[in-house]
Amino acid sequence: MPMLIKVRYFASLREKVGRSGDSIEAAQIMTVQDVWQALNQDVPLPDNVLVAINMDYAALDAKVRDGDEVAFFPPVTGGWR
Amino acid sequence: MPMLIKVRYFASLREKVGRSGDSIEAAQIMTVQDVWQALNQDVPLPDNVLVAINMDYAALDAKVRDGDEVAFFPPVTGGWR
Amino acid sequence: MSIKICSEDFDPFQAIQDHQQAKSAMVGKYGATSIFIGTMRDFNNDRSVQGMTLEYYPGMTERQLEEIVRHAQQQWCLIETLVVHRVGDISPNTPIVLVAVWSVHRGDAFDACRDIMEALKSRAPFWKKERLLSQQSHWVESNSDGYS
Amino acid sequence: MSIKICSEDFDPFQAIQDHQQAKSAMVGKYGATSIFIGTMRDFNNDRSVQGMTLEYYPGMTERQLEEIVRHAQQQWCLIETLVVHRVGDISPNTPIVLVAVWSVHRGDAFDACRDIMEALKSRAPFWKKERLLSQQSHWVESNSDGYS
Repeated sequence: MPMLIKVRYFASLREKVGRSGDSIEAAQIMTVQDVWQALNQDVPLPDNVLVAINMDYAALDAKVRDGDEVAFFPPVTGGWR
Repeated sequence: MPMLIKVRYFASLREKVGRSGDSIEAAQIMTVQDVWQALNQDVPLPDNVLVAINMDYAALDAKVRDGDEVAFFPPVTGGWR
Repeated sequence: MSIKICSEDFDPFQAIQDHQQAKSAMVGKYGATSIFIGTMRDFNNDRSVQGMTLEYYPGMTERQLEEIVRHAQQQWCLIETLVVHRVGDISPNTPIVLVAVWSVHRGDAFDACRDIMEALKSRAPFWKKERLLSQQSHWVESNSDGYS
Repeated sequence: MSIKICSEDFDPFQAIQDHQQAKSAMVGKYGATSIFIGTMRDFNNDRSVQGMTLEYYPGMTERQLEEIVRHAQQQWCLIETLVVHRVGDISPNTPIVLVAVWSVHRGDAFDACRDIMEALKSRAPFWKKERLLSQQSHWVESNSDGYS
């Protein structure tokens, strides 16, 4: 039974990949990094990228589960100094 | 020519001496401590007293000049914690 | 604790007063209120900034702000905390972020307010895109450190 | 810089907004506002406090507050500073002191606001007499340290 993973991109990363989100069906266990590579073969994952699984910060090698929402975004920047 | 010194007391010290101020004519050079002793012979100067000359903090052995305003008061306490 | 994300301009002083009125149990209990307001300036690194857009991650941003405030509540003795953050298109001289902390003693309010601001700056998912007078716009890539 | 001694109740939020309006050159220049409000509580060391009287030294108090703010201005990069302090008979749940600091970066505003509060607490000539529910009143003899 394939797993369904929802993917979201924010800010400059959203503009870079040209989409705000994706869906991916995974036949085997994937890490966050695997998800990126499957969806963005021609865009290398930026060094300083941040990742969240289900709205909590996660590591690039964290495993993704069925129904998870995975988000990729650049370092956060508030609106003031 | 005698010097005229104005003296003020605040808060608990004002209540202790029973006056809010004094005037004293000094024939010779006096320190802040001399001024207190001349005016309050029966009240020992409290250990933690603060002193100002002309509204600037001063030491007990600071010399007082003609026309000076000398103030004695307890440690300061703001209205909040 | 109250966490608000606003897509319209907000009045930080009204927000504080509304919060104090809503939480009537606070009356007479707090001695210290420490407040920080971050406001959009009209200059930045010598280039004239016309405005900016603040993107966020609905759901995650609120969750992270709650986590930050909860962490502060565990570290200091706080009575109430209010965080309001603006998102979307923002004009210069407009409030962007408000943090208000009420406590009995001033040390707790000062420390917690600052800690929340620093944590918010590094962990809350907001991304800033500046629009310059030249009509160019660009994503701002890093924050300055408030302690330096 | 603006230093005010009030013998009547004041609204800290109105005072801040009035100051921002009066100093129109500030508009768009500040990114950070750090505010502290000290409020009279209705309890203190487990004895019910009915009210208090804050005595001051007219002339010297203002001069010491100016000195404290001037010292902060030399240490940090500040745009504006407002200090308002209540004196006289004060009821519970009433603002006693307001310190508001405007700067470009938040570190300066945070540090200066706190420094001013700590200096004010130890050097500005105010003396507090508490009135208890028992109708007794007494001079408070020492301050707590905000850092502890």
